[in-house]
Amino acid sequence: MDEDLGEGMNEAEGPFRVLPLAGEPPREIPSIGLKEKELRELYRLMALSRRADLEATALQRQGELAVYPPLIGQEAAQVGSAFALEESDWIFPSYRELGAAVVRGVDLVEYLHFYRATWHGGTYDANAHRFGMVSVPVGSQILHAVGYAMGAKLDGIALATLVYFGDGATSEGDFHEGCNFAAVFRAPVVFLCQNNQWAISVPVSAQTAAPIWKKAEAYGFPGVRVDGNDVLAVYQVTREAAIRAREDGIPTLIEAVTYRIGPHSTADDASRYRPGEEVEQWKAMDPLDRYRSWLTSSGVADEDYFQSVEGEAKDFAAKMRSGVIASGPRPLEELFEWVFDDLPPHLARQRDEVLRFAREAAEGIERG
Amino acid sequence: MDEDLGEGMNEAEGPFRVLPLAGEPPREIPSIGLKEKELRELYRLMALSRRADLEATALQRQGELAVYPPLIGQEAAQVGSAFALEESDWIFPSYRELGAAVVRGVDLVEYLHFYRATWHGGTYDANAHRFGMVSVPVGSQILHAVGYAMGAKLDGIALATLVYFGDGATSEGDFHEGCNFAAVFRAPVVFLCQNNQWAISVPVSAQTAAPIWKKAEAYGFPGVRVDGNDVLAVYQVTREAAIRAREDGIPTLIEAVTYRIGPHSTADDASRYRPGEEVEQWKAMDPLDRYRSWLTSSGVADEDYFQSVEGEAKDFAAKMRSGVIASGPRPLEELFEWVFDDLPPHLARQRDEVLRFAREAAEGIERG
Amino acid sequence: MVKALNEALRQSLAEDPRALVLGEDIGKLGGVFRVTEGLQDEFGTERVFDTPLAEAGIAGVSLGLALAGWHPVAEMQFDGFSYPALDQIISHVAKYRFRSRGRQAVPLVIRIPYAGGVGAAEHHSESPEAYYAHTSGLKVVTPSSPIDAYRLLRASIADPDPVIFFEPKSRYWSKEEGELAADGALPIGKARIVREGSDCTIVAYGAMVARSLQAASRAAERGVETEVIDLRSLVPLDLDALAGSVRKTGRAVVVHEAPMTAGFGAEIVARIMEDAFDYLEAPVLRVTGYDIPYPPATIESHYVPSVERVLAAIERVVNY
Amino acid sequence: MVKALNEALRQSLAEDPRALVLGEDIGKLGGVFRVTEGLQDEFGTERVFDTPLAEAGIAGVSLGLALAGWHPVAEMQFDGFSYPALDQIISHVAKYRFRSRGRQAVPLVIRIPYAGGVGAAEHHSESPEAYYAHTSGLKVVTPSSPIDAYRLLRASIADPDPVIFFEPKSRYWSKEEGELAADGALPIGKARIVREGSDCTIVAYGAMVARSLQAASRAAERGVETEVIDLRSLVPLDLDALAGSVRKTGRAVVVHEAPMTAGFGAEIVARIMEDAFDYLEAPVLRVTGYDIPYPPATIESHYVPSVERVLAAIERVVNY
Ligand SMILES: Cc1ncc(C[n+]2csc(CCOP(=O)(O)OP(=O)(O)O)c2C)c(N)n1
Ligand SMILES: Cc1ncc(C[n+]2csc(CCOP(=O)(O)OP(=O)(O)O)c2C)c(N)n1
Ligand SMILES: [Mg+2]
Ligand SMILES: [Mg+2]
Repeated sequence: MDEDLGEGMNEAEGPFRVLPLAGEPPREIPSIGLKEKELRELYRLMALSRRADLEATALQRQGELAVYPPLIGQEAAQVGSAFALEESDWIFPSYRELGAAVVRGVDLVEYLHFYRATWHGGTYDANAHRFGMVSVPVGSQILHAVGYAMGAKLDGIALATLVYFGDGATSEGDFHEGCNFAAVFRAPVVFLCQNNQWAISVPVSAQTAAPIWKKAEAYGFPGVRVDGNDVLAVYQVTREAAIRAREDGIPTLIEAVTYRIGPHSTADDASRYRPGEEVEQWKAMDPLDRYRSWLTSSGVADEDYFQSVEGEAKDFAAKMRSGVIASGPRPLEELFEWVFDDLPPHLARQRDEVLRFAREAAEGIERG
Repeated sequence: MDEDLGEGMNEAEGPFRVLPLAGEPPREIPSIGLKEKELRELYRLMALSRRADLEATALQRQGELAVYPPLIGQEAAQVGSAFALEESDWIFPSYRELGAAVVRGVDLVEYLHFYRATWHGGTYDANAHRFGMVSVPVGSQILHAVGYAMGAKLDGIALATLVYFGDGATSEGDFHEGCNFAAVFRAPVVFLCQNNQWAISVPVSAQTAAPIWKKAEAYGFPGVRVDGNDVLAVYQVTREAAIRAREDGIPTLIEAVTYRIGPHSTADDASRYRPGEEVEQWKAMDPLDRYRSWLTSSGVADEDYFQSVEGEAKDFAAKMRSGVIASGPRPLEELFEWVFDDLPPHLARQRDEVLRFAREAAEGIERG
Repeated sequence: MVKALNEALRQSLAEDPRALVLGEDIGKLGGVFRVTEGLQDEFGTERVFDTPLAEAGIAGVSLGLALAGWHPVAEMQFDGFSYPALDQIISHVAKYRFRSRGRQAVPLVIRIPYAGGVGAAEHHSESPEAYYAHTSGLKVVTPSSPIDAYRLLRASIADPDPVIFFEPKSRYWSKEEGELAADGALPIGKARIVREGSDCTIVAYGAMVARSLQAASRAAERGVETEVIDLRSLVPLDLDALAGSVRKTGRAVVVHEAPMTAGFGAEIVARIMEDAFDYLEAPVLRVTGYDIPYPPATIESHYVPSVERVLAAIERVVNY
Repeated sequence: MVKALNEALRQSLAEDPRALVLGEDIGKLGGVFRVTEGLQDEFGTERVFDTPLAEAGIAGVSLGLALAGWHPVAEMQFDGFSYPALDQIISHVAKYRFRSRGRQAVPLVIRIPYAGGVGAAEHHSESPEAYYAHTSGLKVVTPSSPIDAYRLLRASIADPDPVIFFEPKSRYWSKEEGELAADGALPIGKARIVREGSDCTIVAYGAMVARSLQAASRAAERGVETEVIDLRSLVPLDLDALAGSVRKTGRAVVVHEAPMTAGFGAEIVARIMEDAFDYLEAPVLRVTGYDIPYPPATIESHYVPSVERVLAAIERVVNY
């Protein structure tokens, strides 16, 4: 049936864009209310994310991580959107949002503990960073962001929640139910879909026959398509959406059009299903390069600055690497510590058994 | 939170309409390609449905049915849409489609066996009538209609499937996943939503913040809002949708705007949650009255005809009643006959036990 | 029991400012069984509200509300309509505290009217408790009487962890005024011996407790003294009560409505095997629903364990 | 085993013109485990196709395809992602034949790679077989070796009823050439005695069969002759094989990866209790995963039943 697929996408409208595309002449861009310092900070956060992401992939190749889903190519979509939020806003990530974690100052060693299989949620404190745990079941975290937003609204707290998910996630019932709840309860939610064109091996044209931003029509709230490789454009639409959410309880669906430059995860071989040319085309729109050349042409940042950021990113990644490598598995006791607030008898029995066998194994006891 | 609800509905556009509203002067209506005989048949089917529906409600009140969900007020939405299909098209109903069953010539005694709790699917042959079994889990049957349509398309058979569901069902994930699959695979499906304004006690304004017909935008296929109390309008939009489906694999979402005149089911007391005036207003738009006056004014049918239909409907309902009352429970053996094609050992054991206890009970054996 | 549940919700809403009640038709209508009747009028539409018709949404959004510091009590309208929420419950509700190293707890109660014997239509009489009991991270509670319903629901709402609260529909209209006098908090995880006996133990929960008591008195007429245990909570399971009783009687019959295969009764048998094997004088038998879809109501009485079937099992183990 | 499954799908697609293969990433990619590799090239995009990312959709649409006369083989990409499909499976796939009085059967196979021990991330190592085994109307099959994988999958696709086919991930890369010689159709519902023994019976399925065999040979070194039964199918369960073996050995240990509480092991214990009580010389013990969420991979080896844990149970029952 694949032949039939995807004509729908042709209706897609050009995305909102601020930065010139590669090759386009430098031009004045409308002020988006960011100080030069902040404009540079956006670059810095993308650079740190890029470097940390490459390092994480390397760590997996070296067997230091069980698996890792690279974000390379999506730095602008993640950093631009996360940076547009207030500290009090909550972020509910999926599994590919290391860039957003960087913006929130999450310790990446604690973040990567999810992928080192040290602990499922990672070991960082989600509440401290208002950055939720890594969530793997596609689309499932959308409902949590909606519920949290409803709860904050009930408390009269003016905050927004932003939930990240991919193009594939829009096919799940949870996406639909979450959007509908948000609209009905006027929950302050920003639905941020990173349309990176692929859901593992399935192209977005085989995922849906309508432009993703248009799906907002089904719920009665705004839908926006933005150039996801344009950090300033992503920042602007997210900022506006977050304000609509906080002030008027109007949710927004943002489709950030970007591209997954790497494989779905380190376990994936993308060459099996997509042409190298497609990847090359998108590499030409690299979000860091595009932003860097604008920063330069507009005189907001110079070589020295980029040099220093490079240096910082290097150390940042090195520190992450050494932290990851140094970390060991969690003690077995922890397996039973947080199943419930208390430890019911049947679990106490089981904990004792686990520890007994571990001890015997350690003491190398041969049975019988 | 209820205060916030439903402004979204204000955007709703006026529905497609053919028949004049009550009070409006009779007028020429554009031919919709129906012979006079067929125009009369539409009335006849609605009249039979109305009468059978009232009789079913009465049967429940008299304890002859366990429960029954009246369709009164929705005759045009059901008869108009079902009548617009070819015999080869499949209908996947929910639980309120007695009117569509009438169109398909389903024996209503066999249909009501679902509500008499004689057998879950009813006892009619779904395949013979291409009218699926009663389906209670809201929205769940939508996926079956989509899968069947995909299957027919794979076989190169030009048929459409039409699935009935309500306004509340549009909130379920299954609705979303079904529409998306249909769009992606170009499955020949007509999604017929009877928006009867209520999901038990929840008004459509609290169900969603967007007009239902607009939800089609999310999938890239047409959405149509039609006056669900206008049998000719419903017939026309459904016919067009079915042709689009069969010929071009284009699904359509039809929102038939109608009203649930009765309670959600005989177990429900609607006076607890909705004003009587609302019901009265909608009664003034009764689908049978509206169509009857047009048939009269346009000279397609006269009093004699309506008289004869009344007589037929009376007998029709009486036959249904006597058939229902005469029917007893199914033999216990049947409980184990269709769990699987074969009867595995553990089920054979259980069947023997059931029959043994039934026998002993019959023989009034006192144990011990 | 409906009144007792309604009162428990009212008290919890009154005493706990973070408690919320949500679900389908639980507001103005007061729930299809009237369990939430009057609550929206009393506590307003912010704390007692109807949701769109989407069970996964109800479960997932309730989790989010819990993360925001609320104590949601969500209703699944019927057993057979709780399944769309299973993914959110299994993948998130049950795992959140564990995954977050205790930082993000989910003090959520999901109420599910369950089981049959009420002449309902398809999908309205299911007993899905085993799905939840097998899901690590959930507590599973089910009352058998109005007073227990009141006390267990209060305890469940106060519990810091997710509780799946199964309400036996066929007991909804039961009164048992006598018991309603009783009071005091009820710890989750403690079974109750509702009838003492020395010859045989019946283990039951929910609606099957009353059924088992009937069988027990019938057995008594023939001189068989049966002890009846109401588990009250399936998770945590009161292992001591179970082993204690069977060590005393040496014989046991387990009764539930759900299908036999991989039903919770099997767990009870296995626990008795592990904790009381030496005391067993006969095999522990199960009297349960059959391994078929829940039957049409006109013949459901042959499916739900009857007094006769329970009696027959008692006799088999006693005369073994 | 991956090759064997791939070959079974290829043969079924070749011999049965109504067979279809669908799921997420099963087309061009050939599945994340390559079980469907090459099938789309060979049979085309009409009979082997990727679906949108929606498991309820996959299950519900597959049911519709079955009603239209097709024989769909749907893949759930991982155990932990099969839960969104539970409502369609429980409410419809399992009930359709019954409800339609045999007129609308659902010859559907749902393949689910399951269980742990492969160092995977959260949600990729779950053992949900008990949910399905408890659902009346489903057959539940799980192979332990490549040749069984081939023959059982062929049989499942040929079966006129819905089969949930669990593929043990940790055995995906197992070869066991020797067995691959075997052949012939394999009836669903027949267990296999993979090792004969007189002192004790181990009941296992899926990946735990190999683990149990290791334990059995270790036990043999100490003179304990253990019989190992591979159930092959949980529903229908081979009651005769189970009772026959335990009546011979008088002792049994049940092994599975899923959490203990209400796991399928409890059903096996209960069946042995019912059919072989008089022959039992010791309580039937369960060696299973613990009642916690599946742990992080760095410590999963302490969760999945180990040879040591199985050995310890064997010793307990033998020295009882
Ligand atoms: C419910 C569920 N089904 C399947 C999977 C397996 N899976 C993991 S990621 C993925 C693709 C997701 O694509 P998309 O939503 O576009 O996000 P992306 O990976 O491109 O960032 C799939 C199928 C899953 N994690 N959860
Ligand atoms: C999945 C599911 N949840 C809840 C119910 C209980 N229920 C039966 S009908 C109904 C309302 C349906 O409203 P709508 O979809 O508008 O159809 P209508 O009854 O108005 O025809 C509800 C909540 C159900 N049958 N299935
Ligand atoms: Mg993607
Ligand atoms: Mg409705």
